[in-house]
Amino acid sequence: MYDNPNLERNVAQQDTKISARNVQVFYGDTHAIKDVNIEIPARTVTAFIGPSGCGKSTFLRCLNRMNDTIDICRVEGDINLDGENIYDKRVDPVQLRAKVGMVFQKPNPFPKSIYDNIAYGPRIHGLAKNKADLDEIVEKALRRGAIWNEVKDRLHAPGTGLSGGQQQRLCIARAVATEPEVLLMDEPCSALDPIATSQVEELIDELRDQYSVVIVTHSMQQAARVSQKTAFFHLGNLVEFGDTGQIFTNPQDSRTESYITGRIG
Amino acid sequence: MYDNPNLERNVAQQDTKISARNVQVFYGDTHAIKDVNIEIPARTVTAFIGPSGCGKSTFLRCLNRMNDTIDICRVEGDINLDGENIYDKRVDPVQLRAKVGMVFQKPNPFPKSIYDNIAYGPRIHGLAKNKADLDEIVEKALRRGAIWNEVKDRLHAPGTGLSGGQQQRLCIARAVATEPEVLLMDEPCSALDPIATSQVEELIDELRDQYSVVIVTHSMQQAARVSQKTAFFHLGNLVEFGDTGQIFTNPQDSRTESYITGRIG
Amino acid sequence: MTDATNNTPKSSLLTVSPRVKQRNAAEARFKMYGIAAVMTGLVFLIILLSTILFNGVGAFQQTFIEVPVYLNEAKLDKNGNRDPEDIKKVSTFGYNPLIEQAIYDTISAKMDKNPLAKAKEAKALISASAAAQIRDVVIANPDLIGQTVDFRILAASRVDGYLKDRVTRESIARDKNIDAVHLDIIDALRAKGIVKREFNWSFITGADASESRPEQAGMGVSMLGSLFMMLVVLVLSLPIGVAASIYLEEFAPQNKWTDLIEVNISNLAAVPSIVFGILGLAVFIQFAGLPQSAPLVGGLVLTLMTLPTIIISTRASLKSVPPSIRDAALGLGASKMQSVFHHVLPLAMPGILTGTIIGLAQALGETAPLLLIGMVGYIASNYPTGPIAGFMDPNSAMPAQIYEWAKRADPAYYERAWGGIIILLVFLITMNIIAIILRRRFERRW
Amino acid sequence: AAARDNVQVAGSSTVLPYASIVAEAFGENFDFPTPVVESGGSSAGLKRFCEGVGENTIDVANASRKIKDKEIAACAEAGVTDIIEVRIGYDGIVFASQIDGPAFNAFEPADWYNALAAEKPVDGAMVANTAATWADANAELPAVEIAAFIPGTKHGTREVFEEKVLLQGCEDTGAAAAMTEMGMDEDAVEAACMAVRTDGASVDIDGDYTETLARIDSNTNGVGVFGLAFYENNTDKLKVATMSGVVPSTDSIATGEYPVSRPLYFYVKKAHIGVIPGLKEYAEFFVADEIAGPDGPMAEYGLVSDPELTATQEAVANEETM
Amino acid sequence: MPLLWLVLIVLALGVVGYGLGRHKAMTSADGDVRHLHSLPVYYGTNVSLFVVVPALLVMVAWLIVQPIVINNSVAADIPASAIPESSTLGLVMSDVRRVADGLDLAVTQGALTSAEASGLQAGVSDVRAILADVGVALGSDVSATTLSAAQEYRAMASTANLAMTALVLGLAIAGFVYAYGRTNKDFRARNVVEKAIRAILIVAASIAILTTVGIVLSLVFNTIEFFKLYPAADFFFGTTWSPSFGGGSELGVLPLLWGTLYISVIALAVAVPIGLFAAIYLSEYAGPKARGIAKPLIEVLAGIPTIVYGLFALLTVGPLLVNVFGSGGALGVDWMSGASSVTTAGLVMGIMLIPFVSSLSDDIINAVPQSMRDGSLGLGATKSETVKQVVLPAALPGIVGAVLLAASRAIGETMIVVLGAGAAARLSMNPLEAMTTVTAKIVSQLTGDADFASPEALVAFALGMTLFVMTLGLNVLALVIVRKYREQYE
Ligand SMILES: Nc1ncnc2c1ncn2[C@@H]1O[C@H](COP(=O)(O)OP(=O)(O)OP(=O)(O)O)[C@@H](O)[C@H]1O
Ligand SMILES: Nc1ncnc2c1ncn2[C@@H]1O[C@H](COP(=O)(O)OP(=O)(O)OP(=O)(O)O)[C@@H](O)[C@H]1O
Ligand SMILES: [Mg+2]
Ligand SMILES: [Mg+2]
Ligand SMILES: O=P([O-])([O-])[O-]
Repeated sequence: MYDNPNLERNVAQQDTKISARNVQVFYGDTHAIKDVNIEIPARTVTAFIGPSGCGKSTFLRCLNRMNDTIDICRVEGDINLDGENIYDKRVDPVQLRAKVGMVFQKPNPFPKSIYDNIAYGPRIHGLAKNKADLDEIVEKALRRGAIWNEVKDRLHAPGTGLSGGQQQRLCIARAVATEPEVLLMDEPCSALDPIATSQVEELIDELRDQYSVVIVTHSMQQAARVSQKTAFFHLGNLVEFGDTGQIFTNPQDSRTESYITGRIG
Repeated sequence: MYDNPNLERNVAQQDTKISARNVQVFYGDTHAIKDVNIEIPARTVTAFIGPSGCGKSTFLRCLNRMNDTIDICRVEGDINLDGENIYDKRVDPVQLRAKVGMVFQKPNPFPKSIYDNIAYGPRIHGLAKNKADLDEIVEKALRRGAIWNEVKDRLHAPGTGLSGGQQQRLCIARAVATEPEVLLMDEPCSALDPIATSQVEELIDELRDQYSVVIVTHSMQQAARVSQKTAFFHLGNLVEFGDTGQIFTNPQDSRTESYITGRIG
Repeated sequence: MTDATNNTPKSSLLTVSPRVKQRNAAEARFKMYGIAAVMTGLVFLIILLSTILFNGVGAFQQTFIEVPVYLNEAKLDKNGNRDPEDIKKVSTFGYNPLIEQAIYDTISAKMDKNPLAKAKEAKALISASAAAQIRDVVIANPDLIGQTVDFRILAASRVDGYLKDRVTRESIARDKNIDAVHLDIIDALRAKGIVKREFNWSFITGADASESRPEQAGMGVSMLGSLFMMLVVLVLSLPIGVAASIYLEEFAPQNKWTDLIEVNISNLAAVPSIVFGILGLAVFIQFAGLPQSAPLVGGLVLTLMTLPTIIISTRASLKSVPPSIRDAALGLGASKMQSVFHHVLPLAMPGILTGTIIGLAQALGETAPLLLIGMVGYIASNYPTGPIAGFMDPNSAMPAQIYEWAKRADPAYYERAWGGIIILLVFLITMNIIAIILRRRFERRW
Repeated sequence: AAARDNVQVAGSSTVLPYASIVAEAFGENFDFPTPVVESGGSSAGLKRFCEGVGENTIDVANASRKIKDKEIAACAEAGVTDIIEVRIGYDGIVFASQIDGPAFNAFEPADWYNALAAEKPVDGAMVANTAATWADANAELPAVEIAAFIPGTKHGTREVFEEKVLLQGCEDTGAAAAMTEMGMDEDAVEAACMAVRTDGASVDIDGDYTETLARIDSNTNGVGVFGLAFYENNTDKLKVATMSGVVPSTDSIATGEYPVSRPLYFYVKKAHIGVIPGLKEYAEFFVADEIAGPDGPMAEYGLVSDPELTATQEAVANEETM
Repeated sequence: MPLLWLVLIVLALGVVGYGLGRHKAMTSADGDVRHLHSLPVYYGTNVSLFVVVPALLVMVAWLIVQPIVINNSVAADIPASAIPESSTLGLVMSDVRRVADGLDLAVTQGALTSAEASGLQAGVSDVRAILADVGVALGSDVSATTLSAAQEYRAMASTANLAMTALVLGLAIAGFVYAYGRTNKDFRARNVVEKAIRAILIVAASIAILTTVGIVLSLVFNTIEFFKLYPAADFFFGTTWSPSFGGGSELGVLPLLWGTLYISVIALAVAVPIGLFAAIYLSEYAGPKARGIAKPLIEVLAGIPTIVYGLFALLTVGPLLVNVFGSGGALGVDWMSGASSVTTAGLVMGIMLIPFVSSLSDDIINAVPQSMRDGSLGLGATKSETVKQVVLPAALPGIVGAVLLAASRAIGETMIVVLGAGAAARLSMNPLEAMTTVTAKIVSQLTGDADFASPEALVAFALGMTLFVMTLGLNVLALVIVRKYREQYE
């Protein structure tokens, strides 16, 4: 049914990168995430799937404490990165976010030039020794974001003057440029054509060698293609989490099954 | 290859709704749309496909003169709606846009309540006689946007507090609420899960009875599913335009073919 | 779906439907209001500016008399030894007769018949400043004593007014300071090129003068006073205002305390400026022991007064930066501080600069608080000798100077007050242009 | 703290023009810096004068009235005990109107009392003043609306106006006697005589004479109270009225014929003499013949010079305190 | 060592510390920025902060304390007999300081050697003349006590200066050693620097608070004093304002409050619509060129001194209104008698306030994201509908801020009120009558001729306090409104 080359691939069972225990998220009185427990392995691509509004983005934003910026948002429970609680008082969210990068659901380029959009992260993290180095980082990131060809002649044009899909790729490139250990991607291919999508998927696959990637997607095909682990959310609950192959072929929960088949059946 | 129930469907050849002749669009010096000629029939769904950055959104925005709001954007050529040139001096873009509605690529709910987001259009166009009438319009639009169930209990919560996919559906509902003759939808399902997507596709199909719909999509499956006509854009050119069945099964231009097969092959 | 849209046949785009017509009329009205509003502003500006110009240009011209003055040794250096100490002992009052005589002689030489009976009557023609002017020259060059030296001296303000049509033959009928005879003399000397109206640099560069010498008064020193004051205001209020706003808007926890602070700051904007004067007097002069009448103190007081304006506008513009920009930066691992300074602040810059423009304009034109810290009155200091003196030495400020002039009895001061306003506005516009250019560079839409 | 080396003066706005003339000439003729002369009113000046002794207090206070006992007491409390009082001359107060306006040529104190009193005794009771036009106050005056612009209570001039015009008028008209008859005590009579109506016929000017002039400029029927010097500088815009039949001029004031005049003073802190450079020289210069004499620049500007100037000069030279 | 030099040296040390700190951090990371916790700048800044901040803070504190200490100890040595009658110790001390400063100046100008300066003897040499030569004027000849005290003063000051220099430099070096020692690749330099910046931000914010405290303190005592002399009920509920320095004044605040409110309302009724429409036109309709010209021009209105507006009100607008509403005017009515009236002042003040509303609102409106406008226009809304229903609500907090600023200015304005509105304190509904405001009366009572301990003078403080409390209420209201209607975009 699925065109899934990874299904039989040997998923090396590795150490846990992120583990969440009894996570609850509230927006004011709304209970958006309900008691979620999950272990996201290192050097793996984990897909979050589920119907719109089920809490995928919310949970994703918990993983690098981006929810801190929403006044009414309250997070309970433990989330550990490499065994350290990221909600600990001593944790500097800045350092956390440098490790756990994020591509937002809505592309949000800075109102600066394309070059500066990419160079910003490396600059604040001191990733480049000099200008030439930085140029190289920018080019590499744009190439990985599959947008280099389109923008190489207009690196100093504003990033906000790009098309929707181009902005999305710019934001991917921007996130990749800082070389995070974990990359959270919230529907990174939603505005991309199939070719660009496959380039991004290749990137994700490449990143898996060294980093952990968590990707939110509403395309089951994509989840099947790129991820080794899949988590299915429904109405704020983590309904099922397991190997991608197993989830798609043999879901344990009836809700998972009906969601997966709902589309196809 | 495609799961396309409409392929054999009888596409009633009807009068042209929108016709574009020699349309050129420039952003400053960038030539974004190059000499596009197209005839969009009435009561049909037309899909625009093409790689990211090829000019789909740009061309779409020409059709209801939304490009007027971009300072550096310049449009040349003729675009006729029902035989009347919409770039004519005498044409009031306001009236035009009331007829030709639009769903933007990036969801842009107003910073108002969900109810007010939907009620905004009907209010300014005087579509509701009284409060009850307006309530009805809002409910109907939200139902058509496949979001009623999720928001019916929080109609007076701000629209900006919705999830990405919910915002997208809100914007669809908002556009539908004003009952435009032509509906331009720029990737309306990009952030939607399969179920929501199919609901929106149903809506599109339903709308086709009375209105013309133009939909930009990067999902070829979706184009095949919902549209009767398909236009393929590439680097600002309209490469090919024809019946959806024909474009997908028997593309005339090699670029079209390679784009369509590029993903699959 | 309402019947209206459904049943009517397709409407043409070229014919506007009644409802749209109505809405367009509303639109046109709305736009008209906008144009009218802008026009109203501009028209008033033009009226005000032309009033100012009309009343004030006169101050930039002044009447001078060129006379050879015999520096009588018997009067100026009785001992004849050119000892500067002795020469200094002759006060300006000792010089007056020499100048009066010089004028009298010139009149005799240039007119067929000298209408003046005594040299003393020539006094009405010349400014009281002439004596000081000549005395200074003599003290600097004692060797000139005994010679006849050409001087260009200021004419009296009534004479100047006559040349500017402020004083007429009718209006002097009841004036005890000048007679018609004097005006005859002026007409005659003017024809001979001895009395001339010229551009008056010393109005721009000079210091204040006393009530009896409007012709001598200038804005220069008070302009420096304002300059030093504005330096203090700019250097303090902009950074402090922006820093305070950043803290309150971006870092402070949202609670009752911050609400209280927010309300307090807006409330400070409503505190009458004179109350800031009370505060300044108490804190800076009486408590901290800073000198009276010093531009530094003036600047500090005005800083306190300007802060709320800058804080309110800065906070408003910080608020208007979309959160997605902050999210983007934070998501990349930028610290809150970095996201604010790198992204939010530049986007808020136009509003900050607007606040600065308005705040500084207000500070530049403010008089009331200066009243209490001793910067209003007769403060005819010399040019400050250096930057420290500029901040610490007694000085006035442009608005205080203007205010002071506007109060004085001699109508010649009225003209100068308006002239001073012109200079003030030029000063203001120069100051604004920099901010406006900056603001344009920061403006963008997203 | 660096030491202050200029003389600081504050006080009466009436004295300010004269003080500025002196300060300017002082700066020109001496090596001391030009004194700083602030205005703000006699009381404000005396208040600052009495704040204490020391460099951060002023050296000289100008006043358009004599220092009050209360103020002397306050001074003493703050350690300012040795005060040198210097009378510099006299200032006349004149009544003038728009030059093209109605013919206000001659006033009596009684006219002003009738026009401006808040309440007048009528048949044994105090009733609100109803005079609407000047003719109601005196049939010989023009029958135009009363629009009087008098100095606000913040000015020393107001006191003189009340005492020498309103109170005088009150007595002249017999109103004072009537009030006493009604059983009011002396203070109450005085207060009632000097109370000015607040219904808008009389406007208090807290600003300066220029403001009064501007108001008369924009109101044909306006009558204002000015200083003599101010009037003499603006004869083209104002016409002056006689008071009790006397034309105000330096001469008529010097001889005491013109009734509404008052002495001007300045006060020097003796403790500062010898400490603040130039202070004594300034005080002496102020009352020197060249400056304060009948031919000096101050008289030229409008000051009525003091016939007892020589005595004053001596007192200053000897630093005679009050 | 002159102060300037000391400051420069500390700053120079700071710069050096910056370089060294940065360098050490880089070395500890083997020259690879990537191994550092923070950017190299932060390491550098961290060291400079430790070098400069404590040193300069101590220096400032020392400079404040030193003169007091020296003054006291020198003053203690002056025998009471040396103080002339009628003078005070303070005055003698200021003479001492002047002589000491003069001697310093003489030494720096080369008129005296420092040995000569400390060896001068009153009576022997004419100190007054020597100092006059270097431009320091003295009020009288220098007495022996003064001179020796001045010499002692100099001696102590120079010792103290030396000590301070040593201490400041020591602190700078200690700071350097400490911060430099801590510098290594794992040191969280950014956090430290950001904490320092945050401290600076907090200090800045507290200045605004301190100002408020200062204002309240400078008003409250005299206000209490006032209420001891004058019954509060009469002040708050009295309907007559007629101060008189002789005593027996009636000081009812109501007419003043009424005038303030009336004038402010008229001014805002002029400024808010004009300003708002101008802002909308400039940001939504006008081209960039027209906007670039018109906006700064309108801003000039805010910079014209208020006295000009006052004269404009009195001499132009007032008579114009009289010509219309006065007797024999265009309307044939007799509603207005003099040029000064609430309307005159209100109108002119409104003009002055236009830029307060327009410029600030314009910036805020401009900051509303274009996608909001697109959303509305795409639904077939006209520009004006978009502005009214989408843009303005989104810009509401900023606009309320701008209006508040204008209102504040209206309440605090004096000159226009004095000239344009007249001075009569009265309670009347007629907008064509003269009235006056609280602020105008604060100024005139404060600078007035009344006895300073009399209620007539103290009332100024009570007026100030009343106004303060009233505007506080107004601001609370505004805050509540903004909270309620704020629409946050995105
Ligand atoms: N405001 C703008 N200013 C300058 N260039 C622009 C602007 N908007 C779009 N462009 C450029 O015009 C071209 C066409 O953009 P458009 O948004 O129409 O692409 P698109 O087909 O919608 O792509 P996508 O699928 O990624 O949304 C792109 O190269 C884009 O970079
Ligand atoms: N800022 C907010 N304030 C209040 N409620 C919110 C906010 N953001 C999200 N929610 C609610 O929380 C729930 C989860 O939202 P979330 O954005 O996580 O959904 P999602 O799974 O990402 O959906 P989508 O696929 O549509 O993006 C939704 O019901 C949404 O309406
Ligand atoms: Mg989401
Ligand atoms: Mg697009
Ligand atoms: O300023 P006065 O002279 O009126 O006190």
